[in-house]
Amino acid sequence: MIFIDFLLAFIVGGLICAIGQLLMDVGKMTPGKTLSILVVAGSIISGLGWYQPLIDLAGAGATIPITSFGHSLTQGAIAEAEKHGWVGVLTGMFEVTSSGISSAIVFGFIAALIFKPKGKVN
Amino acid sequence: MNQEQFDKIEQEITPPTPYVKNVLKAFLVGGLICTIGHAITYFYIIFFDFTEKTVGNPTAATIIFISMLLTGFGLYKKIGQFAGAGSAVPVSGFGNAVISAAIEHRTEGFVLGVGGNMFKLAGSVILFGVSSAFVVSLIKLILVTMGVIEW
Amino acid sequence: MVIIFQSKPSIIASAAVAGPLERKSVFYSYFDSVVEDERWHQTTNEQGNAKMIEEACQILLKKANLNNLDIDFFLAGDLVNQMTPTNFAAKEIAASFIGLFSACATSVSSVIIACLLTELGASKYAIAGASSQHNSTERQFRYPIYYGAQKPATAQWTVTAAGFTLIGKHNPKNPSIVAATVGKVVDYGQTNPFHMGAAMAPAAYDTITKHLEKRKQTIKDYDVIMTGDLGKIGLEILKRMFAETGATQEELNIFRDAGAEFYGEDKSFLAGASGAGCSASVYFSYILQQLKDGRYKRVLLVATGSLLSPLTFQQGETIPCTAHAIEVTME
Amino acid sequence: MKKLVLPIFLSILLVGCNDEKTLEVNNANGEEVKEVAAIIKNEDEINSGRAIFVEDQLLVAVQAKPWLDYKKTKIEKNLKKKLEEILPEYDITVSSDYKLYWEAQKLLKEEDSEKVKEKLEKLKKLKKEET
Repeated sequence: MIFIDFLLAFIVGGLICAIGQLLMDVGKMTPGKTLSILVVAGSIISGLGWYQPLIDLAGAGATIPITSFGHSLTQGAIAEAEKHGWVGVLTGMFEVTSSGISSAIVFGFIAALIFKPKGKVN
Repeated sequence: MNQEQFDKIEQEITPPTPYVKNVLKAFLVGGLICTIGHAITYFYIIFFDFTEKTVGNPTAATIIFISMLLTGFGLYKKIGQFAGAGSAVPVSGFGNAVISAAIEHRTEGFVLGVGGNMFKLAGSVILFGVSSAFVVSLIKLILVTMGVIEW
Repeated sequence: MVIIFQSKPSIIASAAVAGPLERKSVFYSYFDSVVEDERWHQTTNEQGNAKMIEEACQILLKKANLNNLDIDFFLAGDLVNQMTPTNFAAKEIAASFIGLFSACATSVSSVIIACLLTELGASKYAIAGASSQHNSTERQFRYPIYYGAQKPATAQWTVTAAGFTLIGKHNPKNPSIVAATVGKVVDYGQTNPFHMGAAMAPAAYDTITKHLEKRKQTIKDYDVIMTGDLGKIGLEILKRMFAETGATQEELNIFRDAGAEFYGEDKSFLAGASGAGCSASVYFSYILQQLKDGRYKRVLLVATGSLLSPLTFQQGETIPCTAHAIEVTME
Repeated sequence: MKKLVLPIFLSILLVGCNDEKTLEVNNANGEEVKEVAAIIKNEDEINSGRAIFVEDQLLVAVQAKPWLDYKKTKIEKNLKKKLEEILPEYDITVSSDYKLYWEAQKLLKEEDSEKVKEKLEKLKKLKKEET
């Protein structure tokens, strides 16, 4: 049973990445543009209420891809809008920020302290 | 040599993008990163006080920490060349974009260099994430106010 | 515009230095110096680039048995913003200096100007050349070094290398520059910065055909026509362009490309090498050596450059390209 | 590689379906245990469950079949409703969260009912936590 759980994480996560690759290759998009589109897609899917079931199904397969970033921001805004109405739409986003941003900032700062760029070949 | 002649030659000689191969590689590596993330999820649930709902944050932080080490030793770049979106789409790719820019601009100092350039690649993700969250929740609020849907 | 040099200025001496990764180059044995640290033991990559230029010039002066007070002009360029590494190196060299930017074509455009100054009698000795450093160039034109973006098979690898020559009055013992073509800017509407070969090939084609036409030569008059850094795919495109206009297979074999050959068949460098230092280090080491050894009598060196910046690319502009050629002979 | 994944996936799915449903309940008065067991057994979507009785509290931690996880909030609500109908006197907590399922395993072995109660309160608090 636990094996299927992991398999679902693998398949769902892999599929989201495959969609990203298609956007990059077929749509001829830069990585930045691809990620932006995926985040917006995650936000819309979340607004429709389909992202939480995806997380329930695939676990990290749905929370690790960048789409979950749009989901958590949207859920934050929606939850606050439900509580405080119009003002909540704005304040909600400050309450729920993805830990991805804060940890990227912290680790980016640490990395800048300890690493130096070197031109290694692929 | 006119434009059409050249375009024809250029298209004939330029190797086609290996779509199927690239998508498969992205699927495998992306899936693998998510599977590792899933294992980390279980680790935090079992050994710490996290539920399935709250475990997302420590998992993302851990993945980004691993991403920092791989980025700093120049390995993430190699994974990226192989996997494409497979390593760019997971949150580790977001971390890589932030961390690589931070390392790169270290020589210009911590304020203007690291501070000013950290989000030069990943900033768009935050911009579109926050903006679309705003729009989506606004639409939902309007629809609820109009009585079309419920929360 | 084709220039014929009546006095045939000579390449008195030359020097090529390269970074650690360039050990993998097939031209490795021709380089004068290879440094273990791509920053040349400096704090920043840009300082490393400047140090690399200084070292190349020092080797050059040593070979020619001169010191920097003998140098009238220093003509060079690189790929970093406002060519600052070259500017800083010029401070140390202390000769009259003009910074040049023709992207990767700087290696040849600097030699052309040095030849003109020599022909004019204004210069006894002039240093001309170009350099590029991988890290600083990647940051300038693309992404941070450690960013994991997938490069397509058409992408090229910017080399860490510098090539410099000392141009002086005609000397029959040395290779001489008899003619040059200053290229126009050609734009066939290519927009992909990871496919520079395709953007630059038409510029090379334009310059080569003009040169041959004005000089009343054919491809076969040359032992080798070496383009700068079209890469493997760009070279194929150039060859096909000549094939379409009637070149035979035998003639096509005369075409070579420094970028396509630089790293041999190593797949990890994708379509091959690029950068101002690529053509400069190959031309001013390997090619000149072949001329001196008498294996080649007449070569055409065509350095190509794509004149884009990250700004123009992001604003959706096409990539304008240029190519400059020098005809070098050995008596 | 992709061709391989589907057959493997399907075969595991089939093997998974044949698995016996596991149900563990801590020692308590027989009648209620049987009722709870019967309800969980009738839920096809549930793969395994653990029930903890302590005084007037009942914790039911279940694991849905992995491929049905997407509707686990619904499964959870459904089960809670059914349990509340037959056991109205109990304060019932139903969860499909793996954390609660995992901790329930430890509670099964715990003899001291005071400790069980303490732990249960903590779990209920954890369950309410949002991201």
